[in-house]
Amino acid sequence: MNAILTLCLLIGALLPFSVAHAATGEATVQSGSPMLLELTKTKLSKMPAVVEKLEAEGGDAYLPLFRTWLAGNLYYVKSNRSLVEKMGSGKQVTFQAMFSGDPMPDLKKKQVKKVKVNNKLRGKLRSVIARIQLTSEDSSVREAAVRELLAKLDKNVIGILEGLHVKEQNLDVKAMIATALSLYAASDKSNSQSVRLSAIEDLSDSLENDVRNGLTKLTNDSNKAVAAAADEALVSINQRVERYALVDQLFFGLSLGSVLLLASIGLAITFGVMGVINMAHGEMIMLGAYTTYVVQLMMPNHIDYSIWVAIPAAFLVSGLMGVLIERLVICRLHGRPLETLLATFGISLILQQLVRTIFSPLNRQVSTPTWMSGSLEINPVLSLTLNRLYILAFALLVFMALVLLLKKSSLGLNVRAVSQNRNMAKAMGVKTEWVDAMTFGLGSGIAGIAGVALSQLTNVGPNLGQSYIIDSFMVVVFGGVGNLMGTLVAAFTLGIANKFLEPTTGAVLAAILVLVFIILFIQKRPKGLFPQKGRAAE
Amino acid sequence: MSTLDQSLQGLRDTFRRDQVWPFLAPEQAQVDVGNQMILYVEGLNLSFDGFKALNNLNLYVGDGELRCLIGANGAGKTTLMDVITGKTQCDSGTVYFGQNHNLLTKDEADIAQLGIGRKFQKPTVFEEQTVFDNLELSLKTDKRVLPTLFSRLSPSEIDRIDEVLAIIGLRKQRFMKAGALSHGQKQWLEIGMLLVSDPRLLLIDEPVAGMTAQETERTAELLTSLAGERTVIVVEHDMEFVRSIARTVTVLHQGSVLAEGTMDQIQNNKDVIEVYLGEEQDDEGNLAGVMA
Amino acid sequence: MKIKTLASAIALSGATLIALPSMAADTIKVGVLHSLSGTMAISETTLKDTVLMMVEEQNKKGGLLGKKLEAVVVDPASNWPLFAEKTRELLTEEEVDVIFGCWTSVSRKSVLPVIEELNGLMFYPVQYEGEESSKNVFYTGAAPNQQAIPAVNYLKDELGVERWVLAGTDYVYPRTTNKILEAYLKDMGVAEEDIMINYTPFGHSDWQSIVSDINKFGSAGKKTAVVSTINGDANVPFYKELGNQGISSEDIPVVAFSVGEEELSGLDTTPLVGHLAAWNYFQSVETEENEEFITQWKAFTKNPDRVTNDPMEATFIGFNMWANAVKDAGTTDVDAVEQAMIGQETPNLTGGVAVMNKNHHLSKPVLIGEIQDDGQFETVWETDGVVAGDAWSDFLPGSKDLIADWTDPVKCGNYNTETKACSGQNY
Amino acid sequence: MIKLLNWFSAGRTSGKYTLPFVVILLSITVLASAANLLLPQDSALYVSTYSITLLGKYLCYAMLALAVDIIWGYCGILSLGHGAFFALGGYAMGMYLMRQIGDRGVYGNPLLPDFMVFLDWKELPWFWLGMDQFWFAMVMAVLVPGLLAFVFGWLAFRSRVTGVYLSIMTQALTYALLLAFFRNEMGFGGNNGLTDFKEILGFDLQADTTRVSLFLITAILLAVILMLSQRILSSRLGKVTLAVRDSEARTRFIGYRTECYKVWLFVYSAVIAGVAGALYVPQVGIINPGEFSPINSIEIVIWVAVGGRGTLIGAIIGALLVNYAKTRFTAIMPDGWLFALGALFVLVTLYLPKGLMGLYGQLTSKRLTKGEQEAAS
Repeated sequence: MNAILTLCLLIGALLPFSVAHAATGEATVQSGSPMLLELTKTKLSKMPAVVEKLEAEGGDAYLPLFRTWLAGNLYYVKSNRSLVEKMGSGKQVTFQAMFSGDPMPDLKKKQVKKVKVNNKLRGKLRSVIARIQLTSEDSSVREAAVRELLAKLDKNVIGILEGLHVKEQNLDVKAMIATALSLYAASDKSNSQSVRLSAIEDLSDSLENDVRNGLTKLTNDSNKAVAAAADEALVSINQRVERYALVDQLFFGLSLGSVLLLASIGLAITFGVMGVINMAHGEMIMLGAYTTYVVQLMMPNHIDYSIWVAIPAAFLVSGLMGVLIERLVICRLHGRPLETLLATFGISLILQQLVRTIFSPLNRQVSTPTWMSGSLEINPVLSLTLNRLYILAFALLVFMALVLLLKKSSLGLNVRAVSQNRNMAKAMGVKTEWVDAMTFGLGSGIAGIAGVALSQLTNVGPNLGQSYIIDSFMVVVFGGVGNLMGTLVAAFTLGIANKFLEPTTGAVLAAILVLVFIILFIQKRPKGLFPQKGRAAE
Repeated sequence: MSTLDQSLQGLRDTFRRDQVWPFLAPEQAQVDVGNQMILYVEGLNLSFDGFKALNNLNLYVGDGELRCLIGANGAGKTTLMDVITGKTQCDSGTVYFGQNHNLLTKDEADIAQLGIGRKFQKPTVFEEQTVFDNLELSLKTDKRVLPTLFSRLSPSEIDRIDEVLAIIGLRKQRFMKAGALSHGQKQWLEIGMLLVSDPRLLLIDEPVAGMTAQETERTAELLTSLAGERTVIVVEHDMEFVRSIARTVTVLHQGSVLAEGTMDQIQNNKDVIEVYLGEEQDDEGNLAGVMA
Repeated sequence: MKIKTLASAIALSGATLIALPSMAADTIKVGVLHSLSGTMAISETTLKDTVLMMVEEQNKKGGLLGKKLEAVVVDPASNWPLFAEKTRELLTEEEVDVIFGCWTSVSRKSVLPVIEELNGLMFYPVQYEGEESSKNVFYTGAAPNQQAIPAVNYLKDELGVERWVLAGTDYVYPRTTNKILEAYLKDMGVAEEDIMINYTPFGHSDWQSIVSDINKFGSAGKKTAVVSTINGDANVPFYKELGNQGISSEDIPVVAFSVGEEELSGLDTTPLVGHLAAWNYFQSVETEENEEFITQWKAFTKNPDRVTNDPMEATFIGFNMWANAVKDAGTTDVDAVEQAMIGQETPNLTGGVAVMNKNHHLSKPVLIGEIQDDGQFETVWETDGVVAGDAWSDFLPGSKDLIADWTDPVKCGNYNTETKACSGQNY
Repeated sequence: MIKLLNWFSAGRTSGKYTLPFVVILLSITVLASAANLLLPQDSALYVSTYSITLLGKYLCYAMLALAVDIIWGYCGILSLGHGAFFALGGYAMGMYLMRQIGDRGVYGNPLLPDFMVFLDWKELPWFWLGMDQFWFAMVMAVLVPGLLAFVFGWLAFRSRVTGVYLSIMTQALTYALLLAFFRNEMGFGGNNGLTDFKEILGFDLQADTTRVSLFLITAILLAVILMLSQRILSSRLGKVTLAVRDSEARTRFIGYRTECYKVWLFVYSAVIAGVAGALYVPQVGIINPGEFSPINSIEIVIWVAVGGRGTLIGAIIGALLVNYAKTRFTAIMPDGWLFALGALFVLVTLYLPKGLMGLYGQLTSKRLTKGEQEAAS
C-alpha cells in the first residue's frame, strides 16, 4: 500500500526532471525510473515480476543492468538508493554509477547494500537477456540466445523468431532459429499432421537437448503418426548421442591416464632406474602443489601466468628437496632397496607434518587460470573440459622431454650406465654419487611438476601425496620397472580400463577390479608389461 | 552292443591285476644308464635376443667319465650348464639324464634331487650360516617341507659330514660362518656341498679360480678320485689344470662343439688352431693364452 | 656417536614410563578429543582451537565455580581405535570433567562404549546421521531433519525441482541421510526414475564420469538438483569438475550438507556461485553475537582471514550450555550436569536461542545459503522459528517407533513406543 | 601329538635369550594384572585398566610384528600387506562379538546387527551365518587369513614374483581389501566397521576381570607363538629359510622347492597375524577398514626394523617401543609427534640397520673383545 504511495510521490517528483533531460538520452531517464527504485525495496520472492516490468519498460537499454545484476555486482547506495555497479573483487573494490558509469571513488563498502539475486532470479534474468539479445550484433550471442529460448517457446517468442528468421543472415543462427520453429511447429497440435511430420523430419538431425526432450514429449502424442515419427527421430538421435558418449568416456579415460602418468613418471625414474622405493614420492607431488599456491600468492594479479612460473619453481623446489634427501639419507642405503622404503616413509611423515605446521592442515586455494577453465564444445552432447585437455597434453610433453633427456643428454647416458652396471660405470670414471643425486633430483622434480598439474584438479592439502602414491607404484610395476614406455602404456591402460568399468560397476568396485587385475597380471608376467632384459634385470 | 563290449574292455583294462594305474606308478628314480651314457644333449639351441648362445649343440657324456669343457668366453660353456640344471629354458633340443629323465621338463629342484650337483663360477655359499649348516643343508635327504621340519641329523649323516669336512680340509672351521672363509676355502666348501649330496653328475664351473698352487693340486686329485663312481664335467680356463686332470676334452666355439678328444689331439686339431689363427701361440703350442 | 644419542633418546622416552602425572583437582579439566594429524586434521584442528578459545574466554570471566578451566588436548590422529583409547586416557588418567570432540561418526561410535562405561560427558558438535542418543553425549550438530529435509523442501518449493540426484561419499552419514530423503521424496510422490543415487569412496578425486552422468540425468527437461552429502576432501575436485563441465547453479543447483566456509576457503569459488548449502549457521549472518564471535576468533587465531563455520557454532553453543549447566548444578558431576543440561537455553550466533531437548539434541533454526564469489554464503531462505533435532528419523522403517527421552519416567535413549521397551544401553 | 611334543622339547628351543625373555614377559603381565585387580585404586602401585588395555594392545601389535619378522627377517619376503591378515582375523572376532550383542542393539533386532537394520537389510548375509559360534568364528579367524595367504603366496611364489614386486603386490592386496571393506554393500559395516560390543563368551567386555584375562591370554599366546616359532626356525627348516633369504637360486640347486617353503611360511605368518587381530578387537572395542590401510602395514615393518629383524625378540621389543613412543608423543606434543616418529624411522634405518638388537649385539661383542684383550695381556 504505502509502497505504491511512495511510488506515486516519486513519479511526481521525477517527472519534470526526466522531461528536462529527455534529450540527453534514455540512460538518465531510466536511472531515475521508479521500477529501478523497486529493485532496492522488493523482497527476493517478488523480484521476478519487477524484472518483467523492467524488460517491458526499458528493453535493451537495461541490458547492462541485467548483466551486472546477474553477475551479482549490482549494489545501491543506502543513503539515496541510487544503483551502483561493483568493480573488481577481493580487497580492491570500487564502485561506479550504473548506466552513466561515473566512478564513485569515495564510496565505501559500508555505505552500499547488495541487490540480492538467487537462482530463480538468475534464471529469469537469463531468459530476459536472451530475449533482448535476439537482436544483438554478435551472431554467436544470437545463437546462444535462441538456444536459451528452445526450452521456453511460446506464441509471442515464436512470433519474434519468425520475424528474425527472415532477416537472419548468419547460417548457424538461421539453422538454430529453424530448429526452434520446427520444434514449436511439431508440438503445436493446431498444425496439420503433414506439417508436424515434416517438422519432426527437420528435427531428427539436431542434437540439442531441448529438442530431444520435446520429441520425448511427442512420443506419447495423441496423434499416432506424429508419435511414431517422433519416436524414430529420437532413436536416430540417440544413436548418435551414444556414439559421442563413447568418445566422451575415452577422453575421461585418457585424462585419468594422464594424471596417473604425471604422478608415476617421477617414480619410474627414482624407483625404476635407481631401485629406490621412494615412499616420499607423494610428498614431492604435494610440495609441487604447494609451490603453485605460494607462487599464486606472490602474483595475485597475474593468475593466468602464474602456472608458467609455478612449473619451473615446483621443479626446483621438489628437485632440490629430492637431492637433499638423496645426499642425506638414500646415498647411505645403497644396495638395500627395501630399507630405503622405511627411511623415505619416515621422511614422508616429516614432510607432511612440516607442511601442516607451515600452511595449516586446511586445504589451500589454488585458482585456475581463465585460459584453463571452461570446456571445448564440439557439439551439444560432446564437450571436452579444457583443463583436462591441457593436462593431457602437458603429461605427454613432460614424458617426451624426459625420454629425450635420458636418450640424448650426457646425464641420461650416465644414468643409464649407472642403472645397468654401477661398478662398471664407476670404473669408467662416472661420478656415480653425482649421477644418483641428479637422477633422484630429476625424479622428484618431475613429481613436483605433477603437483602443479594436480593442483588444478584436486585438493592442495597435506594428504595430497598419499592419495597418489599407491596408484603410482601400481602403474610403474604394471608397466615394468625401469621402462618409461611401459609406464606410459600402463598409465593409459589403467586410466581407460577404470573409466570404462566405472559406469557398470561404480567407482569403488572399478578401482578394486583394476587392482585385482594388476595382482593377477604380475603373476603371469612377474616383471611387468615391458620387462628389463639382460644382466640389469638380475 | 559293441559299445558295451568296449566299455567292458575299458573296465577290464582299468582293473587289470598285472599293472597299476599310471598315476599310481612310482616315478623311476633310478637313472637308467643302460649303454654307459649318462648325459645326452642333442640339437640344443638358445638365443638371447639375436645372439646365439647355443647353436645346435650335441654332447654325450659317459657314465663315470671326467670331461673338461674349454672354450673362449661366450662359447656357451656356462649357458650349457644353465640349461642342464634347469636355470634357463632352451629354444629347442633335448637333454636326457640317463635314458629315462628328460631334464627339460623338470625344474632346478627336481634336477638337483635326481643327483645333478652344480658348482658355480662365483662361489655361492650361505654366508650367514656355519660351514656345518651349509653341508647339512646339502645332505641327500627328503627335501619336502614337513620332513625337513621334523628332520634330525642321524649319526650316519653326521659321520658323512665329518668325512667331507676332512676331505675339503675345513674341520677346524666347521662352526665358522661361511661368510668368514677365504675365497679358496669357499671354493672348497662349495665342492664339499656337492660331495655331501653324493650326486651322479657334477657340473663344476672354474673350480680352481683364485686357488693357490697346492690347493689347485689337491682339487685335481679330488676330481680325478671322484671320477669313476661319479661323472664329472669341469669347465676351466687354466690349461695346466685341464691337462693335469683331463681324459677327454670338449672345445666349444660359438655355441657348438668344435672338437673333442684328448688334450694332445685337441692341441693339434686343425679347426681349433684355425679358429684361433693369428693369435700367438707359445712354442709348446699351448693354447692357454688363447683359451683363457 | 649418533648411535649413542639415539640410544639415550630411547632410554629417556623409556624413563617416562611411570604413570602419567595427574593434575591437582583445583582446576576443572576440559578434554579436547580432535584429530590434529591424519586425514581428519583438516576439519578437526579448527574445533580444537575453538574449544581452547572458549576456555580462555571462560577463564577471563573468572572460570567456573571459582575454579579455572584447564584444557587437556590429545591427538587421536584420525585413527578410530585411538579415539577410544584416548577417551579412556582422558577419563581415567587425566580425569577430565567434560570432553569436546569427534567429527566423524565412526570416531563417535568408537568412543561411545568407553564414555558410557566410565560415565563421562561428551559434546559432539558435527551434523550427523542421527539414529543415536546416549546418556553421556550431547549432540549440538544438526540431525538430518535439521538439514536435509528443510533443504529438500526449499529446492522443491522455491526452485520447483522435480528430479533429484542424491550424491554422497560411501559411509554412514550419506547412506542414512539418503535413505531418509529417498523415503521422504517418495512420500511426496516423486517417481523412482526421478531419483538418482550415487556413492563414491573417500577422497574421490576423479569426478569426470559422475558429473557428466549427473549432467545427462539433469537434461531430461525437468528441473534437477543435486543433494550432496559428499565428504570434505572430495568436494573440491567435485565442484571444480562441475565448473569445468559448465554446469552452473541455474542449470543444476547443488545443495551440500558438508560444505561450509572452511571447505570453501580451500577453493576458488567463482564457478560455484549460486550453489547451495544447508546449515544452522553462516558466518555472513549479521548479528551482534556473530560479529563478536568472529572478531574473537580472528584475534585468537591471529589471522584476519580465518573463517567460522557451523561446527564451530555448535561447539560454541555446547560449551556455553555446559558452562551454564555446571553453574546451575553447582558441580561438575556428570549425572547432575546431564540433568541440568536438559532445557538449557543459550543464544545462537544467528539470533534466537538454542534449546537442549530431552533427547540430547538441540532446537535450532535452519538456514539455506548460496555460495558467493567471496567464499561466503548468502542466506536465501530460513525456517521460521527453530526446528527440534530428531534423534530417530520417522522415515526409516527401523526407527520410526523409537524416541529418546532422558527425563523420568522414560530415561532411555531408544525407547520403543510400540513395545514400550528400552534397548541398546551400555549400563 | 606325542611326536610333536617331543619334537618340540627336542633340540635347542631357540636362541639363548628366548626363555629369559618369556619369563620376564609373563611375570610382568601377571604382576600388572594382579596390581590391577588386587590393589586399591589409590595405591601407588595400582595399574589402571587403561594401562592394562594399552599393554594388551601393544602385545597384539608385538604378535603382529613377530609374524612379519618371521617372513621378512628370516625368509626375506617383505610384506607390505600384513595389516590385511591382522584385520581379517579382527573382523572374524568382530563378527562374533556383533552376533553376541543379540537383541541388545539400539534397534533391538535379535538377528541383524544395527548397521544392517538402518541400511534396512532383510536377512543376514550368508557369510555371517555361524559367526555366533565362538569356535567357528575362531576357526575363521585363522582360516581366512591362512587361506588368503596360501592363494596369494601360491600364485606369487610359484611364478617367482620376488623383492620389490612382491612388496608392492602385497600392498595392492591390502589396498584392494581396504576399498572393498569400505563399501557398505559388503555387509561389514562399511567405514564404521563393527563396534559397540557387549560381551565375549558371556563375560562383560567392560569388566576389569575380562580385560585382564584377555590381556593375560594375549601374553601367554605371544609366549607360546614365540617359542614355537623359535623352535621351527632353529630346525633344519629354519636353516633352509635362511638359505632362501640369502640365495634362493642356490637353495634350489641343492634340491629344495623354495616356493613351497615360502608359501607355508607365509601362511604360518598370516595365521599368527590373524590370531593377533582376533585378540586385538575385543581389547580396543572396534574393528574397521582403517586397519587395512597400507600405511598401517608399513608401520608394522618399521616396528620390526626398529627392534631388529631376524631376531624374534627384536621384533617384539620394536613393536612395544615404537607404540609406546607413539602414545607418549601424542600426549606430550600432539602437534609434533609425527616429526619425532618420522625422525625415529630415518635414524634407525640409517644408523641401526640391525635394529636395537643389533646395537645390543655390537655393544656386547665389543665388551667381549675387550675382555679377550685383557685376558691376553
